[in-house]
Amino acid sequence: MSGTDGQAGGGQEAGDKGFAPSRRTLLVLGAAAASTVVTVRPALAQTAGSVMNCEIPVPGPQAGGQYIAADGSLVAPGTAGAAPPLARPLRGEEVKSLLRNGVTPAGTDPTSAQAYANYIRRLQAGMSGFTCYASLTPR
Amino acid sequence: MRHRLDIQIGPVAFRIGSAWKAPLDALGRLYAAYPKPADGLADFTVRLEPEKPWRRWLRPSVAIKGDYILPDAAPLALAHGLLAAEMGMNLQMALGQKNYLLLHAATVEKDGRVLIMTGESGAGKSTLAALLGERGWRLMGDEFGLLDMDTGALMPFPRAVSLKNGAIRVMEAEVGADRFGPRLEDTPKGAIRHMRPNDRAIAGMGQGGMPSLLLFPRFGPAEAVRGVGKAEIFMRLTQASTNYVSLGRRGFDALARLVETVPALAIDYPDTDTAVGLVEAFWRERAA
Amino acid sequence: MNGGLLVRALRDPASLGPDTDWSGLVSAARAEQLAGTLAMRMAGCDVPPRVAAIFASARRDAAYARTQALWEAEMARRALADLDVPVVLLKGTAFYAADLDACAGRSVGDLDILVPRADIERVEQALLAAGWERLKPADGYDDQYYRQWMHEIAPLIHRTRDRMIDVHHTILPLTARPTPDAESLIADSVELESGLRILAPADIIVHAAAHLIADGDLAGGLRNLWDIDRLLRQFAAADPAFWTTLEERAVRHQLRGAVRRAVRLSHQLYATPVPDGWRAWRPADALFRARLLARNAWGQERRKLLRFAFYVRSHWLRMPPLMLARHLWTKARRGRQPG
Amino acid sequence: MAGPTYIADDLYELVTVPLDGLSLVYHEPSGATHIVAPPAPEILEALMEGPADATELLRRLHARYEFDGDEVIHVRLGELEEAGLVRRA
Repeated sequence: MSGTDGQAGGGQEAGDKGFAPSRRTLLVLGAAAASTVVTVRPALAQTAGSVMNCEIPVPGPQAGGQYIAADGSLVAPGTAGAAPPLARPLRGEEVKSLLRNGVTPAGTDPTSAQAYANYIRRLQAGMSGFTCYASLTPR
Repeated sequence: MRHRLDIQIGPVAFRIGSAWKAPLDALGRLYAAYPKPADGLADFTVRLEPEKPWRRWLRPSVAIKGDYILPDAAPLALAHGLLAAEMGMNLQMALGQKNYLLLHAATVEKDGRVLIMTGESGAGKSTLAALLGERGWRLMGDEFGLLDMDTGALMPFPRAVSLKNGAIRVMEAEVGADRFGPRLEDTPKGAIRHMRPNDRAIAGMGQGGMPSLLLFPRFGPAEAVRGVGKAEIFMRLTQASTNYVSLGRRGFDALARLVETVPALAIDYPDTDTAVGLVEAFWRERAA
Repeated sequence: MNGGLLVRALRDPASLGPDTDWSGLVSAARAEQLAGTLAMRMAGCDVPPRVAAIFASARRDAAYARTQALWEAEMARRALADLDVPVVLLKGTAFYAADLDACAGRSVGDLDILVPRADIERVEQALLAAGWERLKPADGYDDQYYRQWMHEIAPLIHRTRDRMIDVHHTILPLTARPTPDAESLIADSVELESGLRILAPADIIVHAAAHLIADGDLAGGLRNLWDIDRLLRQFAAADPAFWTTLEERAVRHQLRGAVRRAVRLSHQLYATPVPDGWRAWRPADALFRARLLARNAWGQERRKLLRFAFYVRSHWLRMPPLMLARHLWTKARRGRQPG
Repeated sequence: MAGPTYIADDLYELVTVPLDGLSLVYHEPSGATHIVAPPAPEILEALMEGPADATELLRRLHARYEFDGDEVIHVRLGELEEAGLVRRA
């Protein structure tokens, strides 16, 4: 079965299909860290600017009042070294410059910017702001 | 809803409802030359609503709603209501369109064949397509290319071109004032001005064509051209499509066929005139 | 109100004439997550070409929903295969897995499974090991709240597929006044070919009724009620003793009132054939009916006060008053809207 | 090295398109598209002969290919398992 030439052409039928053959008989199992399977995920990223104007609350309403540690995790209010919650949600464009270039959003303390950026990076589906984050950063 | 406007763009009919008159007046002027849906029906409904009931009058803010909605979407100022309507229509396409494989791409046609330009927002594909549309090509769309999964043809979706910041001046130098919407200052994306495609683009909005060349344009410091591997093209196109995953096998077959049959190049360009020159040169080469 | 038009279209698709408000119907169906169902229901009916194309794409969406639902169930099965724990599929995924009539065109959100309460920690650990992740901070108020009072653990999400799983150990919050017999739900469940299970027919109805009437605020209720209609028709046709069994199971799970009301509403709105003794209309049924139909031709929700009343009721049902006060107080201090 | 025995999904459930030395794979049961690089296709093909544990799988691969680094096979199988292309028996 190996080494058969798969035919080009989308949508081959069963019995007439094959993977791209390895041209050499030398096979590399690869480094443990490199991935050999990439799965296509749903995308909204490129269109997001055209379809929505979005905001990310930092932190989300579930965690109102909590502070944000440098690594982006939530900690008790007043924790030393942690950043206070932001009074207003960040606009999509502000988040983009914060994540890409470390630009501190207007009216926020530059020393806290890293904590806010890390909080946003840790957002998961279902959390407030996730759709916005996902739309700003191709994954 | 208090106010209503129906618009047909390419194969898609929209019904737009609004709590305010102004956004629909602006939209109606911009789309005055477009036909109304012949059957009076809509593929998608867009609603422009006050975020809270009192926000209809008090510091009015426009929430973008409709058949399909996204969480985290922030409202826009009423002065940007036209932009809200445009975003609402794009949102319905991005989330609800399943009759075509949707590519986030600008498309133009010449001699019955289609050039597809795709890339991240800000790559300049809108401006490039708009410019080509005034220089001998037919503009098919600046935002979404609709790939017919049965025939492999690209269908037009020539909505008003959304020009941002510097691109506004480029097109103002090219096109008469009667084809522009109002200039919207200080939107979340900076200054925006919408431009109505020309009569040829609107008259041809039912006419598709077979894809013939795929370009990934990007603003860059210097002119540069690179080949792109087929697998990378496939991956980039899946990430440029909001509905690829949900279309299943049909989407896979259609996209694989596109990638296998259509040549592709990535181009960097320092200014739009260089880009137009590059496009024309590659087009002649491919056509030869 | 276009909720009414949508219900009529589902109940009697052939009754729609050429003067139908098709755009309003489509918007209402999309808003109620019933577009695929309506499209399947109206297959073969004479509709304008644009509507036919909308229905064709809604049917394709439903095919994708089916694939995704069954695949998530299969991935959960693989993750839990070594535990030797009964895994009962609930709601839409169960309808697809058993190919029940209710699955035609249906959308499916999260994967919902029911497992014995004693095994819930092992199930969660196995899912975490197989690529699912906790959604909310594990030490936060919400997780504690789930563990202490709810009928499920806090939802998990798969890190590459972005799909959620809700792991339940019973079908109502522990704080709700009825206490369903979770052990018998699992003991009487039916094994499918894959090794996964679904609830026994009468228990499927009891669960759907509990979800619709005794738990939530009836948002999206038309879809849940349509499930009940389809299921009742199918189960009653297959088993002459079904209505007697349903009554027994409803009593056993302390949900007779909810089941009776769901059956009455299904009969009223979708013309479900039901025995004489199940029809007697109660005055409050009219409020439920009005709530279910509160959707206009633009797909907007209407009857704000009525909806708010049902929202408050949903919290009231879930919690004794003192606990409700404490819950709302804690949420409010954290700057969150109740809910 | 043995560990669990793996099963690959039936060939008819995969639609594959070779592109530039990589393969596009459409997997019918999940509706997912994967882009796979060597040695993933070779492992899948070797598994299609029948279920195998890591030792047996390496034996089949060594019969056809020359390679080092047997210990990485578990990483490769883990990726394929997470993608749902192989499962444990």
